[in-house]
Amino acid sequence: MFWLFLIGSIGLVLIGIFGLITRSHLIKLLLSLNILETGINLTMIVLGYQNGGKVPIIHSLLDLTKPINFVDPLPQALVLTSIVIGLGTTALALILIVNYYYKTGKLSLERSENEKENIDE
Amino acid sequence: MNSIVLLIVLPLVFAFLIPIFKGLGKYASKIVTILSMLTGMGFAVYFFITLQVPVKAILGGWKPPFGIVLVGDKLSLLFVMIIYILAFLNLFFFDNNFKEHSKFYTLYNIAIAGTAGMILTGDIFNMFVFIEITGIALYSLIAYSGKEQALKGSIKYLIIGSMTSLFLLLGVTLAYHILGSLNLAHISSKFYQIPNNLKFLILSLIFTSFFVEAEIFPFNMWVPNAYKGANIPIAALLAGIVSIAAGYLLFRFRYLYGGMRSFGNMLVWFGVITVVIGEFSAYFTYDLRKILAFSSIGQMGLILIAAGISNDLSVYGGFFQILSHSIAKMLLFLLAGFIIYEAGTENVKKMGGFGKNHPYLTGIFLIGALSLAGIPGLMGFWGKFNIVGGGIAAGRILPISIVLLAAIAESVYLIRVVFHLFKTDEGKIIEKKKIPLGYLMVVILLSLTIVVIGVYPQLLNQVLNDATKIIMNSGSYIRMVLG
Amino acid sequence: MESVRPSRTIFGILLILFLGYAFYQGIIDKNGKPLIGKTKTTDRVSYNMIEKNVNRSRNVSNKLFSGIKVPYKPGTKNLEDGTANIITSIVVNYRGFDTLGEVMVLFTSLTGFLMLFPSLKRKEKLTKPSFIVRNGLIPLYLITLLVGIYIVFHGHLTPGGGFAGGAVIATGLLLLLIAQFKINEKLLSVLETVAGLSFLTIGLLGLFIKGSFLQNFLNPGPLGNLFSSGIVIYINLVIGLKVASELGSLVNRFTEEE
Amino acid sequence: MITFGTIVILGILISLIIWLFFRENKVISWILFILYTGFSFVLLLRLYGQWQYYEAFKSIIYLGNIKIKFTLQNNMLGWIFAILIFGISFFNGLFSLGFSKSKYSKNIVPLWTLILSASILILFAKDFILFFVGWEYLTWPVFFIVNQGKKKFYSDSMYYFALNVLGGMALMLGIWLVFKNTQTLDIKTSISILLSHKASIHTFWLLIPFFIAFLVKSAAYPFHVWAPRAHSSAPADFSPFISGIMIKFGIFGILLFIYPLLSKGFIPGTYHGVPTTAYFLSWLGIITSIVATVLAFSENNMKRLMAYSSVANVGYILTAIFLTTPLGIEGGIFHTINHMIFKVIIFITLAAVYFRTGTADMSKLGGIAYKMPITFMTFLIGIIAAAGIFPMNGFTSKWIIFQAILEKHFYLMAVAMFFASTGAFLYLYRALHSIFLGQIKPEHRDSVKEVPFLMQIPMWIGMILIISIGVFPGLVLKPLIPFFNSIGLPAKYILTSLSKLPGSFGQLNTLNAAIIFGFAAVLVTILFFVVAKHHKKPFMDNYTAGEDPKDWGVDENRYQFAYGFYQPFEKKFLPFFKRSVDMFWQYFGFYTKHLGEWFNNIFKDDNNFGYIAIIGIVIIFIFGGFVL
Repeated sequence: MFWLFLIGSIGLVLIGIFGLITRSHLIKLLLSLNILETGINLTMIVLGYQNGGKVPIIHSLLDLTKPINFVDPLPQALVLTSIVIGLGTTALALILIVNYYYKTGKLSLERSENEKENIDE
Repeated sequence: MNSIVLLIVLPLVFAFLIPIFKGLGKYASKIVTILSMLTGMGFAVYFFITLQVPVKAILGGWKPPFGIVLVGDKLSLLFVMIIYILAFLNLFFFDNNFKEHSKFYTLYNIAIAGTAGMILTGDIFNMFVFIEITGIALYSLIAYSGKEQALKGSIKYLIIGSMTSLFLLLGVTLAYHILGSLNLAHISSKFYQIPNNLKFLILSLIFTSFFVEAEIFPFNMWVPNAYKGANIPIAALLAGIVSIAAGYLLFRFRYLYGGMRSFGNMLVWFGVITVVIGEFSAYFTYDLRKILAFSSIGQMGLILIAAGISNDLSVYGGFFQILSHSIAKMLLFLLAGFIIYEAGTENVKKMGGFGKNHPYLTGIFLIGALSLAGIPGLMGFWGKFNIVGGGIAAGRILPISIVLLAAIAESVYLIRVVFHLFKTDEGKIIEKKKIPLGYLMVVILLSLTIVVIGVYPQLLNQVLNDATKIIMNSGSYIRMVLG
Repeated sequence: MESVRPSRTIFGILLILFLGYAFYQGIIDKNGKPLIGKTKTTDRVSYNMIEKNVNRSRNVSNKLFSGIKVPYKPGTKNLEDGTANIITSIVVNYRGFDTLGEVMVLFTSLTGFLMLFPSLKRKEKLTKPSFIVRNGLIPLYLITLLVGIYIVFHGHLTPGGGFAGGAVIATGLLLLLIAQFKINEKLLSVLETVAGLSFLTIGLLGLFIKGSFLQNFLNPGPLGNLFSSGIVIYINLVIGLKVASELGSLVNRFTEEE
Repeated sequence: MITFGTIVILGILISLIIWLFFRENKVISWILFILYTGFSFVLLLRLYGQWQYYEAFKSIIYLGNIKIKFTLQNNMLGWIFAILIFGISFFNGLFSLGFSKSKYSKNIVPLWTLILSASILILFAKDFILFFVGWEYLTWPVFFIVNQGKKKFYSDSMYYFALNVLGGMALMLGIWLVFKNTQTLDIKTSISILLSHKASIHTFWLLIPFFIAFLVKSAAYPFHVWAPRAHSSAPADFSPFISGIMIKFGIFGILLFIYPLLSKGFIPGTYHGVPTTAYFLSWLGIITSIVATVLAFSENNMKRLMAYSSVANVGYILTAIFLTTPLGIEGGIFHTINHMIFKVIIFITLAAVYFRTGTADMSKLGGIAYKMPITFMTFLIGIIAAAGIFPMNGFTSKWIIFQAILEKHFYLMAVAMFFASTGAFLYLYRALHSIFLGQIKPEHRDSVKEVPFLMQIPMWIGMILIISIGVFPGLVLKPLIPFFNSIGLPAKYILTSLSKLPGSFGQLNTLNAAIIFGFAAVLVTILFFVVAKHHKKPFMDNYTAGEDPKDWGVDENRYQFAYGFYQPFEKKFLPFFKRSVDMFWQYFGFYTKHLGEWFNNIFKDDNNFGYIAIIGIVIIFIFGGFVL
């Protein structure tokens, strides 16, 4: 199971990277980034996985007297942080793209033909 | 000394206070920011001066490998102190196009808190969080000017920065998965146990993120756009303050890659490529801001080389380089702000006449430029000189030779800018404008620092030697944090 | 608008194949056996967090850190951290500083968002909501609010916490916006600031009372009780407030009219 | 009294004071400059004989683990250079004080004093760091002096700057290479440690950066391109300094560091008793002088021509020094000093011409000998010295150099050098003819007159020095005897009286020769006045030998010798020499710029950023070696 999950999530990461390489549309770039992020988050969860592990919530105090078989809770806590950071980044990226669109009328960073550097030569 | 956490928390408190006070007046948010930086500076100076032995600030009351710990030694507190001083001085910028905005100052405070956090924290996941805080604040600050270039730079920075910090996260998680800890000291105490290829994977993933902050070549596409488009104080912030934190991280992670020559090689060659590309690009362009941006890239490349070589001399030189670069680059950006404002253009060739209007200011520009070029007697010399020495002592003669060749281009384009400022026979006579007093004081202070430390490097010698020992000797760090 | 170059696609495929291969090469040893997936929770710092004997564990040596297993007596209050949900315990307590950073990230991106929000406002008016929407959404809103508050308050016992609960509450605010109720943005920003400052204040109180930032200065009660985890519940509350007000003001900004 | 520290700090202070307060007032600046140089000269004079004298900085600097205590140590070689530098600068300052009244004058005093204080660091440094500090401060102020803030001089000054920065960087590399091999930054100690090492191939590499640094500074063959450009662009009263003093620092460096290593067999292998490396470098000196001579043939700008002459003389000096025989060193040092004197004098006369006429193009000059007789006299004596003709000082040192070459039986080298010497005579004569003889230009007929007395002082002093050293070479060589003893010059070569030039083929008594020469000169003069029938011609009577001047591309009413004076020579040699090195450096700059453009385009393509970053990550992985 561990390896299946790992391959799946790393696959998501690679798909995200593929998007970042091949696309130039800004929204698509952002989507690729989100896919990449999801992939990384899943990888983190996978790396904290224990075979046959339980949800790390102590239901009764007896849980603590038995040998512990929780999945590792720490990566999950990290993922929580990561998700929130991803949310913030995405919101900011969207507003940057909107600003850029209002400024230039484009949704890609490609330079148009009539646009030229005024100084460099 | 758990109170060093104040260095991170205080600007955050002030950042939250700004929305409350912003209604009180036109300059309320700026005054709050000045207060914030002053208190932060006061605390940083106090902590730095009273520091006898390295201290750790345990957060939440949990012991180091379990909870998060802030580490204040001579090195990190020095850097935090300089960040606060520079951030305070940066508030005296001059830019007539700039309008007040309370949110801008909020973000400024957060960015400073983020860089301080990056430096102080002893926990690699926490470091990731602070990198993100700094990054997000910077994306917004860069885009604030609203210029197309700034937006481009911001978007590029955001996408590359987020991508690489996700890689960093993957690296951190892998390290945690293998070694079971997130504490830098704890990881470095056990890092030797794992095989080389896994070590390298983890380090590569982590360093990609540092490379973005440190403007290393394949990850620095955002730099010219951002420096060209952003407001001058933000460009100064990027060049002067963020680069300090990035450079610091490169050296601090020597605890992990210290013994790996192949990884050091990789860093050296990336640094060489960065230096070459930065310096030659700057040599080509005549846009003042872009010249400074590319020069920044080149200087950061040199710092990466120092980190890759990582022997006594080069680490010492690297710290000198970080400090001298940030001070000199900040000075040059502040001057460039005034020059562009007065000349009304960013083309270096059209700035003739500025030297006639403001000879002393141009002289100060010369000081900054020569310091960047590594002329002796100025602060930049000792950094470059020692990095070259360390590189040769480590037997890396080829990369060092390439860097020195690129340094010729650097000297040429920097002195070219000064020439174009001083030139008298051509170019329109630009109208003389008044220099604000506060701005002048800051500029003089920075240039005096460059000269005084350049002539008396002993002033920094003791503390930088201690810092070098801290970096070279991971054992004492580990004992200090975990013991 | 977008041009996809075929050569770039092929090259991209090669690149990601290479990256995948590199990752694979990074995690295997010389014999081709995987290096990851073998370590157990017991080798990690989280083991002590689950056991809740972080500060009682032996001093950490260079090699090992797993401490002595403290025999745990059920039913006592003698818990380091009375949080039943270990994830919340880690997020808010053991690694509370990260959460502060997380809150700051959210705050930063919202500030940047609001700062950069284009001054151009929407041209066309919003359509008026129908009677059903306007009146039917109110109970729905109340229910959502209740659920959100529940999630916030029970974050240390069941899955959930400040972030999740705050997001649910913000959904409720979104419902209000759909029904075109005006939300006082000033109030939201004040709430946000107050929440942020309270978080820092709780941290600083810990610093001044117990000597460590964000330290639990309240008594952790018996496991499983509502008020059982010291400051965790309050931090959850503050985070919930902050997330709700931030996300609320974020969605509110989109409905602004000329 | 603390000599070196006083000179250095006083120089920096005066530089600052002048820049801050007297930027507009050239007269006060030059007076301060004269006072400074005179004062320093007197201070330095007192140090003769006190070779153990040293000054140490109070503070100690630690770089990494290296402990550095900056020390300035008096030494014979440095002392003689310093005395000449400050003496010459003093007289140069007198000249400049007069020159400052012209509109061509710029206030270059702040930068010049900075250079002078840097020169003290170079000459007396005990460790490499101080040496390097002085070296860099010698480099960059000259950039601003050469271009004077003028756009048209920018590219010329950039040639100077880029090449000299190359030298500086090479020096830095070399210093650390030495450190790596010796673990010390002290110059003398490092030499002795290096000599005690077993020689290997690495040691050769160690010297290359130093060669580059010193050869660039002294404008030797592949790096000579900056010299003519810098000379022609620099203010007329600064060119003497460049030629007379600046390029000698390269020679000083060679004498200081490279000569002790090479002469003691640091690099294995000898050829006729001369280390092989040094032998090839001797030939480099010959090549330098030949190339410079040929290039000087066709030069129209008088300052550039004299700059090429300086390059040629540097070639002689290098040849002499790299023979690594005591006699060669003696000749080299002696020629260095002589060249300092006569080249400064020549450039000062050129500055005087420029002062009155405002042009440096020889084609626009001519016939001003009668208007400026003192200047003409000085120039004449200067070029006679430069051509190495008895009884001027240039002869004496060239005599020793020839002796040194012949002592080693390098006949081909001697022939080549003789060729260069003859060439020098040819182009110097052309300069004399074009500037001072021939027909005066109409616009100069009334405006040009002799320079004021203040500006004549250096010329008189120079004439006296040139002739007296020519007749009594002992004036220079005798005080240097301790130095020659220290390098092991055999007793037979050491001067016993003021006027007996030593040599492997016996001594030449310059005084006797001068007396004979003087008789001959008197005789010829009498004959000239008695026998020669000379008559005055009207101004427009051109002696064009029946040819129309238009065919020569010359102004109708004027015949000029500046163009095509030595056409056969130019046709034979020039195309090859002119193309090769100049083109190389030009293309170097050109391609550097293109490289920059190429890199810049990476940043300009906005679509590529993610793609390139991913490639970067891939490269990181590849570098790690765990993938491929």
